[in-house]
Amino acid sequence: MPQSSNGVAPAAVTPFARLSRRINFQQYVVYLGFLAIFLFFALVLKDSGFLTVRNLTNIMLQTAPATIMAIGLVFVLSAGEIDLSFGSTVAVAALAAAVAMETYGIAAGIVIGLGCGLLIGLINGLLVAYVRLPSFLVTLATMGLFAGVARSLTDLRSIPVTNSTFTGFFGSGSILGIPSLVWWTVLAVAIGHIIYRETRFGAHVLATGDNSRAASVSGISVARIRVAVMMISGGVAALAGLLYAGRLQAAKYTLGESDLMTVIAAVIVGGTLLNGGKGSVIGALVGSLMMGMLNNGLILMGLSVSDQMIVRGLIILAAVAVSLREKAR
Amino acid sequence: MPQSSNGVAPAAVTPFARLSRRINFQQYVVYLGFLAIFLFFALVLKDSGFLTVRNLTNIMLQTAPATIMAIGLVFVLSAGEIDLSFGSTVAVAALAAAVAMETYGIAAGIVIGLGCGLLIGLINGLLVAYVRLPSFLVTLATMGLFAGVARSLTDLRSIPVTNSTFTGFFGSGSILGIPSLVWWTVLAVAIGHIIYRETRFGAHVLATGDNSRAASVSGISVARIRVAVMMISGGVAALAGLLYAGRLQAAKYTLGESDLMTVIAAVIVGGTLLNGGKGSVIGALVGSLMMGMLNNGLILMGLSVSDQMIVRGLIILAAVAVSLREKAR
Amino acid sequence: QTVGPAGEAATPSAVVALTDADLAALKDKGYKAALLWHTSSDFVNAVTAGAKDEFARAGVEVVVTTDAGFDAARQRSDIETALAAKPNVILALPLDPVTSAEAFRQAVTDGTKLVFLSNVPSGYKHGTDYAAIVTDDLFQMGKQAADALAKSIGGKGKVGWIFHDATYYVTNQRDNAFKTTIEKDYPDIKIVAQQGITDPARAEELASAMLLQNPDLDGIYVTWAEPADGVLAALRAAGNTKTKIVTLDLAEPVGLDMVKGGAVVALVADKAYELGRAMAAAGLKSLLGQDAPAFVVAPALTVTKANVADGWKESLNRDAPQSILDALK
Amino acid sequence: MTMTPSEPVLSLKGIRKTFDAITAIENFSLDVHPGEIVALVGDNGAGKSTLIKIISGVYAPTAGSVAIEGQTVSMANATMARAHGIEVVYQDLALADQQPVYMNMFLGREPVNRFGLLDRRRMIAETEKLVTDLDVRIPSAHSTIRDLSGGQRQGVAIARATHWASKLILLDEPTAALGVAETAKVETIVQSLKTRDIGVLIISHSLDQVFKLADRICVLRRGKQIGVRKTSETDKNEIVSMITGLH
Amino acid sequence: MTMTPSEPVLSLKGIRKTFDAITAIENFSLDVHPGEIVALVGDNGAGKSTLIKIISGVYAPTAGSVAIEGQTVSMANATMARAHGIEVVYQDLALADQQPVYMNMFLGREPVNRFGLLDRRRMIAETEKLVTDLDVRIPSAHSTIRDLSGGQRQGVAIARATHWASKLILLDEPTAALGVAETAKVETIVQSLKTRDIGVLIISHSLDQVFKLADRICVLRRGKQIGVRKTSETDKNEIVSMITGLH
Ligand SMILES: Nc1ncnc2c1ncn2[C@@H]1O[C@H](COP(=O)(O)OP(=O)(O)OP(=O)(O)O)[C@@H](O)[C@H]1O
Ligand SMILES: Nc1ncnc2c1ncn2[C@@H]1O[C@H](COP(=O)(O)OP(=O)(O)OP(=O)(O)O)[C@@H](O)[C@H]1O
Ligand SMILES: O[C@@H]1[C@@H](O)[C@@H](O)CO[C@H]1O
Ligand SMILES: [Mg+2]
Ligand SMILES: [Mg+2]
Repeated sequence: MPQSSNGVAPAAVTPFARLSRRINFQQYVVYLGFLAIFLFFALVLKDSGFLTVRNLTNIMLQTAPATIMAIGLVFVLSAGEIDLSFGSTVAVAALAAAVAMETYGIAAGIVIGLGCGLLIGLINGLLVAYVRLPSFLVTLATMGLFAGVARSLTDLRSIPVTNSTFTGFFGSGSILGIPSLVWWTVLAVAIGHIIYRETRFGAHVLATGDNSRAASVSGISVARIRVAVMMISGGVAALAGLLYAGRLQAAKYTLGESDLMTVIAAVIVGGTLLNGGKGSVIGALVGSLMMGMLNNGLILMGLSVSDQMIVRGLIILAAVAVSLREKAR
Repeated sequence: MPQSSNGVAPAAVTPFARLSRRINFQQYVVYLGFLAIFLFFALVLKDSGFLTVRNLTNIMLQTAPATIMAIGLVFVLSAGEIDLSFGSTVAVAALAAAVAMETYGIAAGIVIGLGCGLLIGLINGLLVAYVRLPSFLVTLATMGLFAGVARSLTDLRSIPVTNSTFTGFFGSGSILGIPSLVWWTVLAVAIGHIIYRETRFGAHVLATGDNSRAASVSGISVARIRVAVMMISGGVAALAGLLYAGRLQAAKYTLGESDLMTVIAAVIVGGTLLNGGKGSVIGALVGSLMMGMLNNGLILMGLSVSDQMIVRGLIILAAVAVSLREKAR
Repeated sequence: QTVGPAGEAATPSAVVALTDADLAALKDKGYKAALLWHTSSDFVNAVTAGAKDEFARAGVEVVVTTDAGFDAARQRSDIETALAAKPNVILALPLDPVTSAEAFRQAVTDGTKLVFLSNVPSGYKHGTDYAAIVTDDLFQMGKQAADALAKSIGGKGKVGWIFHDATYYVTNQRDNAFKTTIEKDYPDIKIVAQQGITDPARAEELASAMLLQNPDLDGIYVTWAEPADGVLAALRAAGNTKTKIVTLDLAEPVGLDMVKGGAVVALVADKAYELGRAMAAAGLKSLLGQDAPAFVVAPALTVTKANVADGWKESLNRDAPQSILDALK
Repeated sequence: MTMTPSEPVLSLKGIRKTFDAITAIENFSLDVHPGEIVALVGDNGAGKSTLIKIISGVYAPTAGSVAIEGQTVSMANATMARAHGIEVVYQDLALADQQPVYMNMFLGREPVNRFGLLDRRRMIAETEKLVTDLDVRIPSAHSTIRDLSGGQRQGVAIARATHWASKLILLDEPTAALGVAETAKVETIVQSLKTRDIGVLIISHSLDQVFKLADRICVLRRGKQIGVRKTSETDKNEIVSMITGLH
Repeated sequence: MTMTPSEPVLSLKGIRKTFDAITAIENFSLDVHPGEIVALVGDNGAGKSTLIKIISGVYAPTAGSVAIEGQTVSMANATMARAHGIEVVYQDLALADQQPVYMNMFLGREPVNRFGLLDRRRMIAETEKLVTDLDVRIPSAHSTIRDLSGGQRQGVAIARATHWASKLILLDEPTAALGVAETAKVETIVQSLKTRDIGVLIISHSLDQVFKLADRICVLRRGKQIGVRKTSETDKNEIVSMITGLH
């Protein structure tokens, strides 16, 4: 028998390698883009209020709903699926909550709002997992469908949200001096990160997106995983809807409509693969903050909308180029 | 030596199998959705003008630009990439052509219009192929960037296109009694189909999207293929822009903006995989006609706009369910 | 004084009314109408309601309703599709004079009676090409908004101007009228900050930035009610109780804020329902071969806490939302 | 080499499988008893892997029945094989390429600590032990499968299956990518499964290996079951002629 | 077994390759002459496949040089290997899974008719011939690779490489998935490449095969080049002890 008692061969591995494996530098390269943009604005806008606490807080507050949607999308993409319908879910949930709250009070509003999100996620999930339709088309269809529902639910009107407990809890209040939206973000990211990285469920989501056959022969019910990730996406989108409603003290069918691309971009910039098997909740947070910071900085620069669009495009390209260049081997 | 002179074993293959292999039924299942929707509207709307020659021609005319964009996207998706920027390209090309035509005449207009499209495609392609950035993020960035360019190019003004040779050729004219938009569609689909199915280039696009390492070790320059598909997408989007300009006899920065999702849906409904390696130009045509027919039929049904959205979502789900169910093995 | 495209004097909308004889003559003719809108919104719904009620009186059925989503190409398709249903009257808002000129040509050729809202395709002649233009008094709306804001801040101070940064005749007219009025009539008021907006969802971001750089703003003009929700959220987030807001259109959340003595001091509205009614009446008159006045105007309304109940009724032909009525008590 | 008289752990009856027009397997029947090693041999495309996938529930048979310990199972899906104590080394290995070795080793049965969180430390420690036992050198339990050599990947799949099997193990060419020493070690391990009373169905193109390990040899040719022989009662020549169809 | 005195077709000097922290190959040098068959053997993870990929240009070496027919090439990318007359059967086969067999067979060199359109008829006919020559039974030239058995796929890759090679062929465990008869046939074909004056570098874990085919045997262990032996001057015991490091 050969001298092979060492299945794991430390011989070929240098000490630096051990360290670098533990820290895994590659994983942090995604954050370079964020840093680059931050430094850029900090320099360019140093007299325009960019670096003030208030402005930085604003960025946090304004990105809260998108960050929370992004967490759901990390699960969906990691499982090898996609969800285009979460924007519509935001609107349905916010409207349903606003309407329910008027009559039945805050608890009913929250339950019904979140329930709508979970239900939409369930419908998407069942169609994807059991009828075996491509999630792109399923959620494209339900995106339109539920946008239609959101519209007819309230005849295109805005609904005020006046319950101050609700608006405090979900939007404009603070707890221990920290705005509630920050709490929500921190909470959602922490829970999302733990579920994603530290639970069996998270591992199964990744395996499903990486190689669904391998997952399924390993005893993982990929169908149930698929339903679950679509429900997570629906659930967090509904939560985002409640946050919008709380923040704006109003709900309207247009809520969430324009978040689709920003949120997908945030998630992908944050290092989650479009094709599944790899992702990061923390990355999605950073990606979302990056998008928010970009919007904020460009406005503060005083650019016209057209120029903002042009410069935003250029900066995203530059940021992606520093961080997401495919590793050449 | 075994009795193995027959490398290709007809023994295990029944005559029916040979036939079915040649016809490849699976490939046509995609069209069932189209047929189902057509029959549905033909029945429901028989007195509402749906089946008139003029209405069916309208569907052809209305979908012409989307169909042509869809052809480009078939190449892009087949090569394993994505293009989100083609809508902006439509606007830039139409505006550039309109502006150039005013001063330098029709030829300059056409050349500059198409040139813009190819240039945008080239930029996307170089970033994707040589800087190795994910095409999703590259084209998301250039989508915004060039939408900004389109806006500032003409300060949000609409530019009239008065050259009647141009408008006849690209929009409202007919040749041999057949509307020029129909000619363009037929031409683009025919050429696209032949390039896709019958040329080495088409085969290399599919191989690149299927397994880029296999393609590259087979002597295929996957970088060049990637640049080429992005340029095709840019080029056909520019052509679509000219068609819009010809049809509306005007160009505006909003052109193409709302085509993104419809075109992607058309392509995927038509049997092209989002992940590369498999697709169909004819399928994209059918998918595009299906989307156009759906819009047309729902309007003629007299539904409110919200109800149109809801019913459209339901019908897409149904159509996809008959045609795109993943083959259980 | 507001005049028509060819310098026609404005006819008050109330003048355009159908007599009993007219109604009798229209009944049982099987006339059909189509409503081809540029978008969907509560405003559009109110116009639709006014039109439908008037059409119903004459026994005319609305067979088609469309929403072009501000897409010129889509509007052209909508027109073609609608014509397949052979409507006798079309009510529409042309997206912009240039792109809609060709779009509506087929309808003119088919002999359909066209009544336009707010603006007119370029080169169209009253009588031969179209039956009438009906419009809200766009200049007055902007002006009254300026007057209301000026009044609330005592005729002097600094204001911010959030305008619609897109080509859309209606908002462009109103936004510019506000600006012109402030500049001409209120020498002591300075517009110190201005920001274009395209996506109402980004209003909070934008207003936050504006307030960050101009914490001492006395007032803000917001182009319409939906983004005003975001501006209110920005004020709340900044703890700002000083800055006043005016906006256009009636919506429950801003209305409630106004009634509760919040930042909103006035909502300027048009008589949306009346616009629809007058459009239908003008179209029907034209069907009867009567001359419809070329240029019909419905007045603008400044709605404040004092007249909110009446304002709602006058503008939208429905009672003000219960929450507002309750808050008034 | 005595045949266990006990109830068979696996019993296949009249299995048939077609893919559209292609008949991959026709009328296949076989029993595997606890502690018995049965080899499945045959030319390329004979239907061996297809059979394995039918047993493990990846494919549903077109006809015929699969029984585990006497109970007919209709394993509509692949997730159930494990529940029946069946482990498989698939020809394509069925590993999640972008995940680390230790995650693949515990896929579907990850240990958790008392807070319900993944016990990575334990997974890593056990992975290092399992891989060491197998003699396949792997850079680290943290390595991503994608970065491993062909033999290293196969080693991971084998370590996983042999560790978890309780009743039946299906091995589809398990040593095809392994080196000389590694192959020898795997053969030892397979033999040791016998003592754990586990039934083994092994596919191999190496007749040396088959004759070394198997109690019985089953030959498939172009989807047809040619015959089953006790290893003690046959020789390579007979098996080769059964595989190739030449006499 | 005479060593060709001609210029080597392949000449590797001081090749070294690291992946981040892992050293896959250190200081490897080897010449392969036209018409010579050199076997590369070694334990799993020794660096054999990595070496093949360096020669074919998939990886750039961290240090060292690769020369084809005396000319140092810096094959920055994999597309150039073919231009140098090098064909490869990769361990993972490098097939486009969703494309039909005939397309894979001609990938990158599809024949066209005089209109510049793909000559499918010809591709299909030639594919059927090539596959037949190889003795690997494949349902049809139209079959999608994904639907083939493991051995059938390997057969496609071998048929492709052996058909097109003009100077040098690199075979990474080419018969690992093949049956008895199919392996024999491939061995015959490899031997026939000699007569076409093609250099062959073959990786194999089967020492029987190595001793049957190779003129020289090169041993790698954990990235280190242990030595090169003429087959006529060594025996299995020596090679095994070189591979395992035990004496
Ligand atoms: N999913 C599928 N679709 C169509 N045909 C298939 C499919 N899977 C297998 N086949 C065909 O069924 C036959 C049997 O394949 P199988 O993989 O079982 O062979 P095998 O005996 O394992 O061969 P090998 O020794 O080469 O691995 C082959 O002809 C193969 O092409
Ligand atoms: N892309 C990569 N990234 C990191 N490590 C790699 C990569 N490719 C190979 N390695 C490592 O380099 C070493 C050599 O791998 P290689 O594939 O060359 O081995 P091999 O000799 O072909 O083994 P086998 O006989 O198992 O195929 C292994 O330890 C492997 O884990
Ligand atoms: O009042 C409407 C709005 O609802 C908005 O869409 C912009 O302009 C107006 O016509
Ligand atoms: Mg097999
Ligand atoms: Mg190898």
